[in-house]
Amino acid sequence: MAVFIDTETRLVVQGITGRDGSFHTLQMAESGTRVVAGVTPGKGGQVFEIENGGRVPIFNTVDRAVKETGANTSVIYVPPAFAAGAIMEAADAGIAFIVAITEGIPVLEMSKANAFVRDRGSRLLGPNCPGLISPGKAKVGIIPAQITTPGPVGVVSRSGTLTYEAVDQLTRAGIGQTTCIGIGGDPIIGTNFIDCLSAFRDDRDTEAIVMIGEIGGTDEQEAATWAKENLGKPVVGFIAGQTAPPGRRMGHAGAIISGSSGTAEEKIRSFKDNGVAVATRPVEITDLIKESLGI
Amino acid sequence: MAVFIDTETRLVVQGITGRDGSFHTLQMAESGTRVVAGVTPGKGGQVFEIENGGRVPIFNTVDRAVKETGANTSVIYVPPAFAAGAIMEAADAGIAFIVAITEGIPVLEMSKANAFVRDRGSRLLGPNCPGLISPGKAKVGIIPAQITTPGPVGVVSRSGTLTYEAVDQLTRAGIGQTTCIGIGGDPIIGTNFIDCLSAFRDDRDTEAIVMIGEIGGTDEQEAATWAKENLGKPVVGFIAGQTAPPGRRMGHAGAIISGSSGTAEEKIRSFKDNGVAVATRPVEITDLIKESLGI
Amino acid sequence: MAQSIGVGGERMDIHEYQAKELFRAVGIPVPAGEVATTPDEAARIAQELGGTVVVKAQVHAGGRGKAGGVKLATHADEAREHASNILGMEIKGLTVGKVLVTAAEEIASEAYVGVLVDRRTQSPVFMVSPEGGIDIEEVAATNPDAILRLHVDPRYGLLRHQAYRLADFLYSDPKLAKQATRIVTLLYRAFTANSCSMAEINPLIVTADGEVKAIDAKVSIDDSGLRGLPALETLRDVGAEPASETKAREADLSFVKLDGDVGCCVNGAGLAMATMDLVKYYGGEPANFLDIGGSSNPDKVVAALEIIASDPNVKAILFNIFGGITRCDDVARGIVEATRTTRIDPPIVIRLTGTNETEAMEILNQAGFSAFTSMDEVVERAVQLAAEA
Amino acid sequence: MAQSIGVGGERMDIHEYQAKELFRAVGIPVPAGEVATTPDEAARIAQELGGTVVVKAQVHAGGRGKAGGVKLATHADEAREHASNILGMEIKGLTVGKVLVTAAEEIASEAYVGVLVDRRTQSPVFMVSPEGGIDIEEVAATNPDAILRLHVDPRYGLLRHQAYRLADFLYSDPKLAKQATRIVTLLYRAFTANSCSMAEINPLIVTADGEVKAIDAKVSIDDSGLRGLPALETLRDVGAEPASETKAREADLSFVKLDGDVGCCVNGAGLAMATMDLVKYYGGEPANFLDIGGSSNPDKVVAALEIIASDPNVKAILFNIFGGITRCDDVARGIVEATRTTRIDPPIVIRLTGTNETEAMEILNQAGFSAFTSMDEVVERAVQLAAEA
Repeated sequence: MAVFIDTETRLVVQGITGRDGSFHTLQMAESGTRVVAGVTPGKGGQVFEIENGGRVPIFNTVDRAVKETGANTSVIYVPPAFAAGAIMEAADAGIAFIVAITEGIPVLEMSKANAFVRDRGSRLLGPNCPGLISPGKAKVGIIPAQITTPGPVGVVSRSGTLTYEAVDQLTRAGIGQTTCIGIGGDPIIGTNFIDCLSAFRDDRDTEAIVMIGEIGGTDEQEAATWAKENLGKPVVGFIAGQTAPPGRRMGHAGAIISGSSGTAEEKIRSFKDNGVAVATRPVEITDLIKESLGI
Repeated sequence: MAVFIDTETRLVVQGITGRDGSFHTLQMAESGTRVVAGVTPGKGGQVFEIENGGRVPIFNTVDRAVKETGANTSVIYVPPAFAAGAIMEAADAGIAFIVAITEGIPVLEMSKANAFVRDRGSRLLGPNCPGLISPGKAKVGIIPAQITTPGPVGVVSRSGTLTYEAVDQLTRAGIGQTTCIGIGGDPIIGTNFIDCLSAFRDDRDTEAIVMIGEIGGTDEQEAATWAKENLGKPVVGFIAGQTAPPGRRMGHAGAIISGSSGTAEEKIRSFKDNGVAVATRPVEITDLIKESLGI
Repeated sequence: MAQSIGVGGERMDIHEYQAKELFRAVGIPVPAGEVATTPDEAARIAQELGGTVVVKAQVHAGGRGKAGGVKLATHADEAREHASNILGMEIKGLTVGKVLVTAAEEIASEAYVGVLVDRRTQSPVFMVSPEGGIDIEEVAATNPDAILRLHVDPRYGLLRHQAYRLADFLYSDPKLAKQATRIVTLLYRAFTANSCSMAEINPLIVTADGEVKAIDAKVSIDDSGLRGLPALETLRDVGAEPASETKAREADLSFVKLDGDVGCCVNGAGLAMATMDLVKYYGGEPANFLDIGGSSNPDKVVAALEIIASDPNVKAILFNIFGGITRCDDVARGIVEATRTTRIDPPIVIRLTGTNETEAMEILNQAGFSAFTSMDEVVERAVQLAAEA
Repeated sequence: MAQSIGVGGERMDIHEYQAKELFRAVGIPVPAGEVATTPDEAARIAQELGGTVVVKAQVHAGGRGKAGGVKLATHADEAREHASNILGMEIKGLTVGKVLVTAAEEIASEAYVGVLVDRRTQSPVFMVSPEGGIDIEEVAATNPDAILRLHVDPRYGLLRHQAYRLADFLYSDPKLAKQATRIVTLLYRAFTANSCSMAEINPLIVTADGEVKAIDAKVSIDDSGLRGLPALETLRDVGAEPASETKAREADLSFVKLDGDVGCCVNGAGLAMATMDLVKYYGGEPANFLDIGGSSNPDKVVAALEIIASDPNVKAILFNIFGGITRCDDVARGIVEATRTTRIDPPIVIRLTGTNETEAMEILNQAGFSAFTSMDEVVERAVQLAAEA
């Protein structure tokens, strides 16, 4: 098993003819994902060719893509000015799971788009996230498949490359993953840590979880509290940004300490108070996971 | 028992210092309703005196009224330009049941206000309705209490005076009512026939139901279909507007035949097809109710 | 059950030329044109526009073309001639007082775009069809797949992808779809800004050089929304409605003129309809719908009686009042006052019951009226009086 | 858990006088005034305004008053004098380049009104308090009941009753509440129209004659929203930020200058923070946060190296690249190119792993660099080099 995406995933790529969209469509198809449709307004009727000879039909609208191909998952590679609209279009077309890679969507637009997604009963991952991968089953987004391998660990993170770092180490140590999820670095995102922990709890193949947070907000603290009460599986945590100054944005729009709130210390303390094993350095994550798996 | 309002009702009157609001506040209090607060912006701190020596505190906002008095029900007598806002204010303050008497709220404003009420989990009755009365328990709105009496019949209607006509006849025939509800004559209303039938179904004191409809829309037809499948209690129906021409509004904003849809014939046919006993004249309602009650 | 889409609410229809002004104000492309009330004016406008023009009757009725109310003119004199034929013409009982003279367009294709408030979903709904220029209800009946319906969530308004989806349904050419996306978006803006209950472009055309334009426009405005938009009230064409309805609106009465001979004056819309139905039940024909509302103001009763009595068809007048908030004695006083100040020829029969019924009966008896307490009795009596007259 | 309200997102702070311009544009009453960059200009403005004026330092820092950056002047000469003292002054490390000269108001009372985007509820949240003129976080800590928080549902915007509720919390006098309702409504309009992440009036005053006015204004704009609002980009005060940050923004790099001596160049924000933390772990101090992003563009690597090397504090530079989308060979080429065209004094240590790692190693070896594959190793080495320098 895996969470959010697996072999049942039927993917539509929004922005398939763009630079990023076309590159990653090839990568996703290569990782075994069933890419069933692409969307680019005005290019409906064209075809996107993938390497194994597959031909992905392109539609003007997600609505048509869903009706023609039965797509149930969407990934968004459109420019930030159109990305909130693309998210709403996907939700409106009945897409159940939407992954927004785009960085730089205005926060007030996301506030509205996220409300729309909830009203339509869809789930959004991201924006400003690397997507997710269920190794050997499906990949949606941009996580390099070659650093992953199937196995018993669920990974969830606000970061991209820091996640790759952790996953790469796990894989090199022979420890595979059920699903690796990047929830995104923006202050307003669709799927948070608790959502992912909850999905991992219900996934019988996930035996332990890596949770990688960073400064800004209270998502990690709430997740830790939730985990203590509800999870019943071991969690190894890491927080980036112990040396970040307050009031400055550390790359991610959401990685900012406001006043005295959202510091790494606060989050680490919450992890410890709630039974999450804390790695001081990224390299310790693998050791702690081994311990928690008893290997 | 009764539906929507009873002795637990704690009423706040929005627009209590207006001409209609003050008059009907006295009437409602006289009918035994617990009027716990009034709202008029800018008049917070004043007191509205009711006849038995009671003093109803006035607040600037519904929010304050709820916090200070525990009001759970609201009735709106404010002018149409402010009525949609008043409905949203009540829902935002956590009022569970909102009755809007005001006529003439723009339909696009109601479309939004109704969505807001649903989002907040409240129930709206009306607008452009006479309200409701649970005889001997509580009255919210403008239905004359003296024509009602407690008993086993639930009454629901899109009309005001036509309802009084029917209720008066029932009362004169010695047949009392659990609750008499006017759902309102506008095209967009908060509580429809099915909502009321469903409440009457769950009310163990209601043994038979009078449903008074009129031309326009499909609410009666849907209610009849629903009743056949779900109600399990006898219904007597009446439809006004058999002689109304198409395309003209008959007083109520919602009483209009669009194209060939929403005619009295269509509704009467639907009643008959679904086991609703149809009264040809208002005076027949009482006879048919007697039959259905076996008296 | 068929999915029925109903326009909700009382509404004010406005003329094509007025609707086009609202469209122009938000930026929807419409052909150049002006309205004329005389043949000379029409000729001047045609002259100024140059080229071929269309002269179109401005009435609140469909089927103007079939009735001869829409004509092409290749020069100003021809426009004058057409205007002189069309002005004064009767279309579906309505007299044409104005013509719209617009530049003629070469039409490559015709589509339909409309938006109205749907009472079932309580939200605005768009209907678009690439089959334009004809009645959309006909398309709905004969070729429902040629119509796309799209509900607008009032919390979000019309979203960009939704406007594009509508446009994409109309045109496969991306250039046309782009123009249509903009027009649909602007139509929704005009719809909400003017508190419309319906706004329609039929046909939306593609010109010979690939421009998308609104050729005909139809707009109804939600009467309840007019309060906040006083500028729109000036668009009301009082000449296009019966004088009695204008007078009723001014007196704040709900009134609809009908063809029968039994005048009806009732408090409450539902009771008024039920009273009309009962007139029919007893073999008569109602002359009108009239709801005096919940107020007890005797002036309203006076105005109501005058309006009903001014209809030469009316042979008998019946009052049916259920006093709740309305006080029966107030209504009685109004009747007495009206019959004292104005000569009312048809016989009046009255049913009053409810609040202050006894006082009302006394007032009426003193003035020589007798009154009933049962609705069936009063209606039966009124029908009988009308038949005897 | 305490209810923490966080401003989300990267943002651009603008000056008080600019914020007041945005407020004025939507109709919020602010005192008359103009900005000056010289003492003479300040004197001219004071002359034109007449009466007593306030001369206020325009810097992106709080506590201007305490620092002597806000002064009253009763005539133009005094305004000149104050301006000459304040211009060039340092407040919290920032040099004052502009002063705002505004008419002084007689203040009867001070309140606080602010709105920002709350990440927990994913919606704008208003905070208002009748205790204005002081730091709202202080009020929150000492007298939380004096603050009303109100979340705005983004689907509906700020509704009339909500604006009134906020105003009613501030003022019991209905006349003042009415003015405040309007101001709160307009503030929300300015907030959304300018894609703000924060907008604050502190204090909102009542004047001696009962007028409600915004005396001080603070606005941060969501950088992501600037794209659609190019007019706002001109409000950015490049002089108010370190030159290295301006250069980084122009090169589309995420960069924050810090006080340490180990320069860091990393791909990815999380990895960049983790790298800084590791520098600290091994006993060093990071000189900066720098994320080159997901691109493999060698130009960005060149710009990054130049920005880091231009900091005189930097004693060693470390690269930490995890190649996923970013290709290691591209980064390697960028490093080689930068060191070829620019003289980079501090020693450079490099860790590269992932996509095209082997090719990258080859490129670096040929250019005389050695490279690590472990993050811990490279950081430990960089700290050691900085300590030795």
